[in-house]
Amino acid sequence: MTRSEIRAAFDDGPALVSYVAAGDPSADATKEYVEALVDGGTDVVELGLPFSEPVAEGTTIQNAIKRALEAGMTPEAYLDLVRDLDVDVPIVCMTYYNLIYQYGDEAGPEEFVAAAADAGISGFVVPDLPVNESEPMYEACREHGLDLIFIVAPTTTPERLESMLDRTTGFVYVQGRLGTTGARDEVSENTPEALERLQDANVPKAVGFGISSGEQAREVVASGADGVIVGSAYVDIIADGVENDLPTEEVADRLEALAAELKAGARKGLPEPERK
Amino acid sequence: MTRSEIRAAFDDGPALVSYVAAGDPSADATKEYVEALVDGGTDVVELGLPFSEPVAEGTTIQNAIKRALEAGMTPEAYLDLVRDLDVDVPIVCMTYYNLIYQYGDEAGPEEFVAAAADAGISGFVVPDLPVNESEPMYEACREHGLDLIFIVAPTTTPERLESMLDRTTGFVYVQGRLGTTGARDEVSENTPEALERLQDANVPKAVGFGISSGEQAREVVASGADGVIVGSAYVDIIADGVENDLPTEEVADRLEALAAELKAGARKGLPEPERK
Amino acid sequence: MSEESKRTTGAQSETRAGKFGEYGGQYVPEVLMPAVEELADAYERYVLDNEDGFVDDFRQRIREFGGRPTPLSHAENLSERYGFDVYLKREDLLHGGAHKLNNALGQVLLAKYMGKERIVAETGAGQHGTATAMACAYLDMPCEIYMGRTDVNRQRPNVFRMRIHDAEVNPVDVGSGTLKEAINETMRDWATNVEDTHYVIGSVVGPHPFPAMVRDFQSVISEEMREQSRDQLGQLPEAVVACAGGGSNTMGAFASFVGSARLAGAPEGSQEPAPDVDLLAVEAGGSSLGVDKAEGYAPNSASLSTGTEGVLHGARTKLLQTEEGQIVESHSVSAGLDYAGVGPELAYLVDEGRVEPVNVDDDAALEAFHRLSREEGIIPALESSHAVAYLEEYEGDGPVVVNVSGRGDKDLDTVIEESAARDIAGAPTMEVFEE
Amino acid sequence: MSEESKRTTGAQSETRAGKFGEYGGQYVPEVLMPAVEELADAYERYVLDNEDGFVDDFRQRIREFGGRPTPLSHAENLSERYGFDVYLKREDLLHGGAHKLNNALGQVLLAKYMGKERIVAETGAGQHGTATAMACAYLDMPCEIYMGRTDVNRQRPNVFRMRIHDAEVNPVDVGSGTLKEAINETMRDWATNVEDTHYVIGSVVGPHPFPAMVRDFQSVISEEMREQSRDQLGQLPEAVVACAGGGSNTMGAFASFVGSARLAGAPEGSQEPAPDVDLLAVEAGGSSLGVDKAEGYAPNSASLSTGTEGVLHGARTKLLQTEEGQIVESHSVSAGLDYAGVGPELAYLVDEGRVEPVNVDDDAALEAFHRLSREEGIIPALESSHAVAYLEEYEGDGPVVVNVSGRGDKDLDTVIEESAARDIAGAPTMEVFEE
Ligand SMILES: Cc1ncc(COP(=O)(O)O)c(C=O)c1O
Ligand SMILES: Cc1ncc(COP(=O)(O)O)c(C=O)c1O
Repeated sequence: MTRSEIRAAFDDGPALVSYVAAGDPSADATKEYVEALVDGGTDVVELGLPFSEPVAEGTTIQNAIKRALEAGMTPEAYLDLVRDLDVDVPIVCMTYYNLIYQYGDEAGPEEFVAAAADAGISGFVVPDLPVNESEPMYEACREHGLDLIFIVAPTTTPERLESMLDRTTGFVYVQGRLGTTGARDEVSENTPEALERLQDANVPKAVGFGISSGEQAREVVASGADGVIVGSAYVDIIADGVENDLPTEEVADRLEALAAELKAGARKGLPEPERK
Repeated sequence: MTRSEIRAAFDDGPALVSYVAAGDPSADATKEYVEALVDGGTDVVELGLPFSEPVAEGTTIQNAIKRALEAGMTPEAYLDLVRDLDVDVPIVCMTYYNLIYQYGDEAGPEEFVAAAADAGISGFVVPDLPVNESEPMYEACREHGLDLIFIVAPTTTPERLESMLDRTTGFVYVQGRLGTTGARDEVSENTPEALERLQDANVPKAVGFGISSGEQAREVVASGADGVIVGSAYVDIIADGVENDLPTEEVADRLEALAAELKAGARKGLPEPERK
Repeated sequence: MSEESKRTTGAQSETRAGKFGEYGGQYVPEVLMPAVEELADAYERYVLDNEDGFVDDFRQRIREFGGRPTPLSHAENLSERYGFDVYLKREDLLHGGAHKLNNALGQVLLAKYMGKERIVAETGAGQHGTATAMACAYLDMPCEIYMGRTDVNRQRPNVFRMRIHDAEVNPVDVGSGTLKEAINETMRDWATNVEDTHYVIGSVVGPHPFPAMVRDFQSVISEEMREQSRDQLGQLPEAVVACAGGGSNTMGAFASFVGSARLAGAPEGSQEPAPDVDLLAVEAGGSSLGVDKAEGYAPNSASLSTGTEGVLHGARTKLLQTEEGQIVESHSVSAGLDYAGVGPELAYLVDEGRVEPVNVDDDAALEAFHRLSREEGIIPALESSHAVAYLEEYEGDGPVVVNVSGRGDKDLDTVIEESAARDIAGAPTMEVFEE
Repeated sequence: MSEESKRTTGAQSETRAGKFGEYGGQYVPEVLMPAVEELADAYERYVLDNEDGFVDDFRQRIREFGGRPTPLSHAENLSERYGFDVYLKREDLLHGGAHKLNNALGQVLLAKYMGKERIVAETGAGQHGTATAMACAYLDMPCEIYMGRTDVNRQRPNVFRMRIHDAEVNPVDVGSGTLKEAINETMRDWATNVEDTHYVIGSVVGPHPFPAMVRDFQSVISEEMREQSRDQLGQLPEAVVACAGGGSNTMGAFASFVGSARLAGAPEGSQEPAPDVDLLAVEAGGSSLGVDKAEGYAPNSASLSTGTEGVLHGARTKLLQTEEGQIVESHSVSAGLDYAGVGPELAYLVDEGRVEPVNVDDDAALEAFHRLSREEGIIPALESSHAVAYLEEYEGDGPVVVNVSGRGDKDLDTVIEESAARDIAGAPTMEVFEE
């Protein structure tokens, strides 16, 4: 896929971006889960490559990453899994910079970006790679036609925002609240404001961090978002499956149902005339 | 009795000075023990008035003092005991200065010395009252006709010895070795030397610290002592009695026997012609 | 990464703002970037330019509250043992018992100048947490400390101390429950409360400006070493030896000699490079060197000697990691050295040949703990014992200055236990208790 | 006792050699008298007259090894609380964590100058034993410490420290197994080994010259206080507050103001009497004042406030005793204040009205421990907490200097336990451990 595909995923009304950690609790399970999420209406898959020090994650995803690492997930296995996925939506790799940097024989992002592109990844989200440090990664992505997606935080200054938008392709990841990932019961009050300052940006804006229900998805889209990003809410379901030893299928069904709810909610957020 | 009586106790060949702690393990027992010691040949009784901090004593006598204090021995009870004793040898009070100093309404040694004299005490040994600090005690003793007996240590310098001998009446207490009281198996090598430097003193010289057998008593007298002072060896017998719950009489018999052995040993130490 | 033009910023090793060659940088989530930039600005204004008399205030407080200058003690018995003069820089006498307060006080004070209202910090063994709690009590700042659950349980006295100073202690239950997890969790707190909160990082690690700023607060150590060497030795030392965990006492002991110290108000000439002074960073050799890549475990913490370049906790530096880039669990008998990363400036100085990385193993450190206690009457922290241990291998003529970064009271239980288990030479018996 | 003519010896309170009015003297067994006289002679020659440069040597070592001068810290938060300026003299920062090293280093060094080959000392809580062990390790002297069995068991960390410094620790099994018994036993050792052994007594108690000599070694505290007051306060303090156990930190904090300090080499004028400075000796009020004469027990250690004259451990002084003169067991939550006697010079200065004896009870001391830790970032020793506690009652206008004689790390367990048992205000919860 090319980067236009990530962007294109937003063309068709509000997009649902769904995150799970690769290998949680096994590569096989992840394959089924991702496919279920897509069946439920996911427009972009954000597939986490687990890193031992996930500083941007809340407890839910930390635990997912721990399960994935214990189950033996590695960058190679990740790429195999991506190659193996039978979905027709773009896949974004979410991971931390050190794994990208170490891959291959030479230090630097080049080799992993190439391998990822080859495996079918369409873009990257790297939470510990702010725009200031992104030059080599940006170049590599450009070379391989991948999107490098930046996170815009509530604290991001106008100057920083500008330099991010300069490099943004795919979509802008709008961090809905301070802190780390994790499902919350309510949408942050600041979401409309966060979106407002992006209104001139000519890329889609997806809001993440804390969204867990169709109702929240609706609210976020009503505030002007072009998409919602959901992770911890799915991971909660996976964790529950692990804890209660549920069959993969049952978990997959629940994931699909949640994706469907979220997608429907997101659609409801559109002004009536725009709903499809 | 007058102070000449302590001195007089040495007139009759080598004197046996016997120590026990008053009230160990009861005032009644002490009375019997003292009488037994005198029956065994004791010429001077050194009766300890127990003080809570007996810094000059080894473990044996520390424990005796502890037993006596726990049994309720006090300065008043001590004086009662002295009054009660049915012996015709002089009694020396051995105690620490604080008890002497506190007795009565006014601070200072005067009142206790008066009360002791009244009860029948003939002299004092106060291990923590060196000659430098002895002025008020010395005056009080003089006033009441009591002997203040100083201890000459192996470390005592010639100057100090001189100032002690200036004040000495009764006898000189020759500390046979460094350290504290306590029975030993051998007489200190330094005893002859210690006695030699006292040869010009015109008071009797009694050696203490560590003597426990007739043989040791003989040796000490043979070295030139006019008497032997024994304490811990008796207290060992008393302690054994307490531990094994022996009848007072049996303990008294053993004390008498040890006194007799010591006395006989001491006599053997005299050059043949002087033995009586 | 493409070759970058080296700009001189006045410091010898900071080749451009926030970078030491290719090391350093600011690899943090976007949510923290504005805070990090605000801090970098405050660092330049207050710490480098003494705005509002900040540095004067800091210097006065670290003197009157902290007890600076710490002495430089001639170790007579060790000097005799080795045949060269050994001097000990006595950070063990700093308030709190380690060099940690230099940094904690500096940062909490800076946070106050910046108008921050809340302090968070991570701690491993509890030394940095205690120093931060202490500084917060003194400067009247609310304080929360993150500490792995394992560390909470094995470092109870330090938890007590933090609580007694009225700091909240938040146990971190994930992972192995040690320093790495505590750092991660503190970053998360900071990311959540970034607007009014300052994160007092505990060593010369993390994103710019932390490595430079912590170095500068700690550079009082080498600033004093230079002055005291002049007064007491009549010359600069031949070598300075310091242990390296994250590397804050290390950079503190080296900065003035490297010429990278930039704290305002230093005595004239004391920040000039002194290239003749050898700088030895002693890492924890643990039980053996290397990384068990299969198990993801390193039986040591020797990231300068054996680590590879990577990105951790906000900076590019040398790391103990698997080939894939997962950070491994490090190991040292000394909790304070037990960290898989190291300060980026040290990584750079090692590459440049200015700092020599060496290491001593657990047993050698334990022996040195006993040696210094027995021969010099100073109980060193187990961390500092690594620096002391290196004297056994030192081959120069001296004089050598060893940075005794902290006192070892906190390590007594560990040392007694480990010494008995390993049958360490020179360890005293404890049979006094056998009754 | 007969009236004695008062001879001035240069000191304000030493009315004749070895006597403070009727207090002091040399009430020891004859076997020790020559040693005591030899020591008095050495004291005059080395300490007062700086023979062989002894005092220069001492001053340099206590600076370079011990970390003097200790700072005088302005306690901003407490000053605000009380409405007058509070300054803290930071003996907690001295090597070893308490003022004890001033004396221990002085005496061990003196023993070396005297040609002694072995050191013995008593210890209660272990602070003096640790300081002595430390000084002996540093000065390469064999060292044996006597410590009551009860204290050995409840002060394990200090026993560890002494052993780590290679001192022998001899548990004393008689009596209640605490300080009093340890002193008695050390005297016995000294009496046995008097020829080559020096007894390093731990406070301003014992026979002459100990009270004067220990005071002089400790007088560096008030010597510095005077200089620092001049520099930092611009005036002498209105009052100096110190806790009093045996009274060594107390006399150390008072001596220069009394005018009785005689350590050679003091800055000019610093040993002149300063009669305007109030001197407050804070004793341990324990749970209540007075002596239970029937039980031979005092629920406090307030010998200056409530004791009576008597003779103990070589000197005439104020004591907690029964009417008959038996010494009673004292009590304080603070082990270092738990002693039935007090230095003779303090007894004299109290009678003369120069020093005011006051006391605070266990609870007030515990509260002050928490207050200083929480508000100023300094964990005081429980002993020192008594001095800090007295600020709650102080009625002057300040500035007040409080002598923080030591740090409270050693007391953490006791404080946490006692605070919970007594429900002490301001004590933090420890629920971080509840998992
Ligand atoms: C006494 C002491 N020294 C050294 C260290 C290691 O840290 P750094 O390398 O940052 O000085 C620590 C860390 O806790 C410490 O407590
Ligand atoms: C810290 C501290 N302060 C005070 C004291 C009491 O002793 P002194 O009254 O002799 O200063 C001690 C005794 O152990 C102590 O450790």
